[in-house]
Amino acid sequence: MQEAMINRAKQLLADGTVNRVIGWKRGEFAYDITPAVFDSADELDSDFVFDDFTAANVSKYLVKESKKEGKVLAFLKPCDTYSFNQLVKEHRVVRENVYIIGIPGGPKLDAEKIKAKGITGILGVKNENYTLKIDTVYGEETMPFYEAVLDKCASCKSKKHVVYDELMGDEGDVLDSDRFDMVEKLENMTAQERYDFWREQLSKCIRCNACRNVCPACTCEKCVFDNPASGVENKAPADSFEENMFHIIRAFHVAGRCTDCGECSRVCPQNIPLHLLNRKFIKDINELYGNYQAGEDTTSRAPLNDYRQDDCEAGIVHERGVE
Amino acid sequence: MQVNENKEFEPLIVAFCCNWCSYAGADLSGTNRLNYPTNVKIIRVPCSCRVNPMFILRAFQRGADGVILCGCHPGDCHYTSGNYFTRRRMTLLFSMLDFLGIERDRTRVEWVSAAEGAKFAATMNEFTEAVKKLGPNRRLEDLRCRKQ
Amino acid sequence: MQKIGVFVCHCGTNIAATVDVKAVAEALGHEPGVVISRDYQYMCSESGQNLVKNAIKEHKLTGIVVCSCSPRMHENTFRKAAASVGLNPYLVEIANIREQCSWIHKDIATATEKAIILGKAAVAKVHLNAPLTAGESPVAKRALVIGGGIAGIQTALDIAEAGFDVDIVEKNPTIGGKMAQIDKTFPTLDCAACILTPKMVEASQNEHITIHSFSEVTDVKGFVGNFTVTIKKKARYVDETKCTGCGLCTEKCPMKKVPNEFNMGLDNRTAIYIPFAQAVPKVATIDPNYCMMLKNGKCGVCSKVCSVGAIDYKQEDRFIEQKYGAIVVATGFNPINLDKYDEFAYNQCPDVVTSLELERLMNAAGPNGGTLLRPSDKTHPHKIVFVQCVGSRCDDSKGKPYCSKICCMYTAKHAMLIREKYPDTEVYVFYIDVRTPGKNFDEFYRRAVEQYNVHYIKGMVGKVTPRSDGKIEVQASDLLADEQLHIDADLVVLAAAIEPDKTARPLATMLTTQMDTNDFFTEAHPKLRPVESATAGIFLSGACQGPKDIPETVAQASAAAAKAIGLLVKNSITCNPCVAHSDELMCNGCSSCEKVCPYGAITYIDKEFRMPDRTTAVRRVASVNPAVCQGCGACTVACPSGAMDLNGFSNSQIMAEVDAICK
Amino acid sequence: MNKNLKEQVLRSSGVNVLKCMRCGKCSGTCPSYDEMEYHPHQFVYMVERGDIETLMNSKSIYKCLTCFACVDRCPRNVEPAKVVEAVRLAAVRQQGNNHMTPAQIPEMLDDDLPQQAVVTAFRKYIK
Repeated sequence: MQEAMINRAKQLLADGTVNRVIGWKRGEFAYDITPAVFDSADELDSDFVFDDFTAANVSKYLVKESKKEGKVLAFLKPCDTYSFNQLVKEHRVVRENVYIIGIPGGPKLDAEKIKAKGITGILGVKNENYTLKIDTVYGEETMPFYEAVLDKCASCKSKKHVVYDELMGDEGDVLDSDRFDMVEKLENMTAQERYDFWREQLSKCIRCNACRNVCPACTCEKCVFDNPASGVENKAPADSFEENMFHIIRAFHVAGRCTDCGECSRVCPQNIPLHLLNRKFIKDINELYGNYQAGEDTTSRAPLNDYRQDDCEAGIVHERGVE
Repeated sequence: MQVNENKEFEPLIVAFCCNWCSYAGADLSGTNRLNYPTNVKIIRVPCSCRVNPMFILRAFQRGADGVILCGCHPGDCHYTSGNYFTRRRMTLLFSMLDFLGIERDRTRVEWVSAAEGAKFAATMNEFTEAVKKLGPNRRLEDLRCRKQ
Repeated sequence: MQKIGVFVCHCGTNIAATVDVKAVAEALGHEPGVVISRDYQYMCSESGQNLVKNAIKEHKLTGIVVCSCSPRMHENTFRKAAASVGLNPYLVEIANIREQCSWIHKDIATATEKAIILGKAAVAKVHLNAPLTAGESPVAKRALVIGGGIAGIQTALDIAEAGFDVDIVEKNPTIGGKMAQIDKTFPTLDCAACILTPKMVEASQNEHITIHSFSEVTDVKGFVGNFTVTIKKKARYVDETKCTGCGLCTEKCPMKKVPNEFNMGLDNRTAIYIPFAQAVPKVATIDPNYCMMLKNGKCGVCSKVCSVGAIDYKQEDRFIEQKYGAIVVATGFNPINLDKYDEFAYNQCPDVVTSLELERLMNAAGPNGGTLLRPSDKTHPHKIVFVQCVGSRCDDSKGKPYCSKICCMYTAKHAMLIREKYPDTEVYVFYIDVRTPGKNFDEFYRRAVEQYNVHYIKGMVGKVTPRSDGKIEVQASDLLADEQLHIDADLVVLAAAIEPDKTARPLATMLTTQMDTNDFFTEAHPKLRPVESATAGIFLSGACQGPKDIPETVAQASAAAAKAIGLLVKNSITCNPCVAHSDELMCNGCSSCEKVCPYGAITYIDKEFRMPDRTTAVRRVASVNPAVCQGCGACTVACPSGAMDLNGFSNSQIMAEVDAICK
Repeated sequence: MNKNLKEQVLRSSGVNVLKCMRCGKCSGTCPSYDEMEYHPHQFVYMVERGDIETLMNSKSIYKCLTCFACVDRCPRNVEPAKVVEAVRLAAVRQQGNNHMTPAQIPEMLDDDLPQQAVVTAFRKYIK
């Protein structure tokens, strides 16, 4: 796949369709892969990577990239296309300046899960019949493939590309996922249990802002939390309230816009399951206002910018789940 | 939150009222001398849709024990559609607070028309009682803002 | 440096009896920025206001807080007082310590404590108040009336009378609307054409009125005082300026089998036609669906016979753009489609007709020249059954939930006219309730019963069955006699419910006005602003706002005209300064705010920004039109970046109040 | 007026009789009108008043053909036929108390009798 992608990218560079490519390149370690922009065929040959660790969603980078001179080639996985479409809808990216190649999605791997098995010094991985062969500095190790899959891929919602100029590989379908199971489990706990759960999780927050910075919905020119005039500016969680506040407001600001790409939880260095907050909103929206998938199209009204005269009242919160 | 001499818990309630219906409804309950507790402090906003979730969180942060939002009845909004947006926003916000384990009875949306002075007073009495039962807001407070 | 004055009102004993006003003034005097804090018996009195004014002058105050009654009561009083001594009126805040404190609490200690907190919140807010100036926007001195029925004509005449130019846009080839189709009018029984057509002529001859017949509104931009409207003048294939309305073309046209909509399809017209003799403008129109020349290029008779050369087969739709200060909607109504009520056999039997069809059957200009004959065999009907409430007063699944209001009266009229002209005819009216409120209305209905011997039967028709012998069997209940009746009728007349014209809904979208679930336009206030829409500068006239008879329609038309004139006489309108505004540096251009704006006040522009690295970048940013924005604040919450804020109720002001209350 | 009976009829019919605007279209459309002592619109009104026993004792409840013409044509969606059916059901159920007991079954059993008939008998008569 990587080979084919590099070749196609080189072609498009050569025929002038695009003047640069956004993809991924390797960091310090094999599993440490970050988005990168490539300007030439040489760079592509030497650095372009596409493997089991290239989970990062590059859509957000296109907010800036699509406003530069010339067209940029972007390789988008199915989940990334939803984010991209949502950004088109919000006029944050210039669709005409991006050439999209839809590429197959995951499941991608979570290096943390491999390390949790006591496997360190990872040099590379290979998936052989769903057994993961891990090449390490200490020799080869194995583990079941699915135990190493990223959480966001384990509950994948769609293998379908909602926007692209061309496709590589086969087109998939929207999936029936179990992504709301954990939300439901929490809903069925008592308020005290939920409170304890979230206190334990959110108290780990170090406010590194990784969740915000990676989120394709968080593209504000200036975030309210960085804006002294907003009245809620703060840069470090000095109190439990601020840990809550930051995540509630962030989830609320992306409610109805979050495509559930799962990047927030993937990048959280403290492993806080932040995606559950977003999924709670998505689940509520689906149940109360009808199914809505952000990014599925570029024209529908976002649920929070819409209403029906017979919407339920806020008191419905008292009737649902467990107190 | 205030604690008076006989140690009965007196909650602090912040009420956001839209200018056209609920604030006028509150005025009417005054004109009709209908009592409700002093715990309730009203903030006037042009429309319930002006109320940002941040204001509600801010009130809890600074020590409010309950926040209630009042607007025109659906269909009667002075701005025709404002309260419909309010309803969705607050439903989702309250559901999220519930999800985080914050007591459900600390938040409420109530539609009060300019003619419903009695309903305003009754709502405030009821809500104050409900919050009183919950005790002080501990799950969503900023310790630095706690009064000694 | 802020210098704030606090003024605590006793309101006689209204406040002072339960709030220790001296203590409030004392406590608030220690708040940051407060340089003077006074209490007074009646702050709203002349001397109270002078106290405030003098303090503003003496201490050069930058803001004042008045602790008194509700701002809904005296906010304006104190704003004016402040303005009179040079303090911007929007630097005044009111703490409501009467309605929301002294009047509802009994305990002096806690009431005083609450009054102090409310005062502190007001002081905290006034610290952040900014001086606001109400903007002004000019008013285009021209009105648009959409719809040329009696409502539109009356509105246009009244506006023209006041000396303003007014355009009528009518989708049909002639103005006149439904009233032109009506035979006689209740409760006086004078002929509709006799009172309507002079008004039509008056409208066409008035120098201030321009009639755009056979035209539609396709686009509306702008806001109160400054609408830009695109009008499509549909091709009628006849040059209006040349046509003299002689009618020779309509005589010679070989295509004579076109259902005549003016006579409800009860007879035929030609492909080139003038809807009726008194049409205004009296100009021929070619129906492209039937004209053989337009369909296959073979014919051209009308062109040959036209002595002034008005026929133009190559004519195309034209679009004109015009600026208006006010728009009056007068799109009227239509009877509903009766397809789903098959128990009344409307689609099976030509002798089951609607009331509007009966109007044409009885009209001298109608298909039978004024003689009432059955459509099927052109014989005299001797037994006529009227059915009331067909599709009105229904459950939503079965029809219209409202009462169509006009049917009781026009049915009484029909019954009376028939009995007058054809005394040998028996007339039955099946009713649920007879609703005749209105001047001389019930007397009129009683006359139908008492003098004309019309059989009014309380009950509903359950089934109408056309028989092969030409009779129509009507099965109905007579509730008072507790009997089921079977009547062999010759003619059945259905009082079909009326509904707003189908063009109203897309028009409402263009105008950003609200409609109810039945597609009637919603008035700004059901009691106090019945002829205005909630959108400034858009007024409602006639049945587009709800079912109405002619007298009511004319009354509302004149009322709408008065409101429009009230707007047009102004050279400019003062805008509410408490409107939203967007901080361009923070705006993402994401369009969320636009989606929740009920007034369409937000647009987006591409603007060039200088970046910190000295490059420039073009960004899409929101821009609020202060003349359109009404200041609800929906956009401020929809905006994720907080770029959108509201004057007078800014994020920081409200948070300052929250903080002060929770301190 | 028997409140329990009224509630039972309202519940089992699922009809909101207060929606009736007394237009009489149900009776105007009813093919069994002449057979009935009480007519469809009277059923609705008498149920509203709680006068159920009178209806239960009337032969009218067996004259309704359940053709649903009234249900189809009622402008207010009141569904009079369902009210008639509910009153009929109330009558049938009430009579049941002394019609059949489980003890009687063995002697009644008959090879030719379909089992469903027994079940139906219980459903109808024991309540």
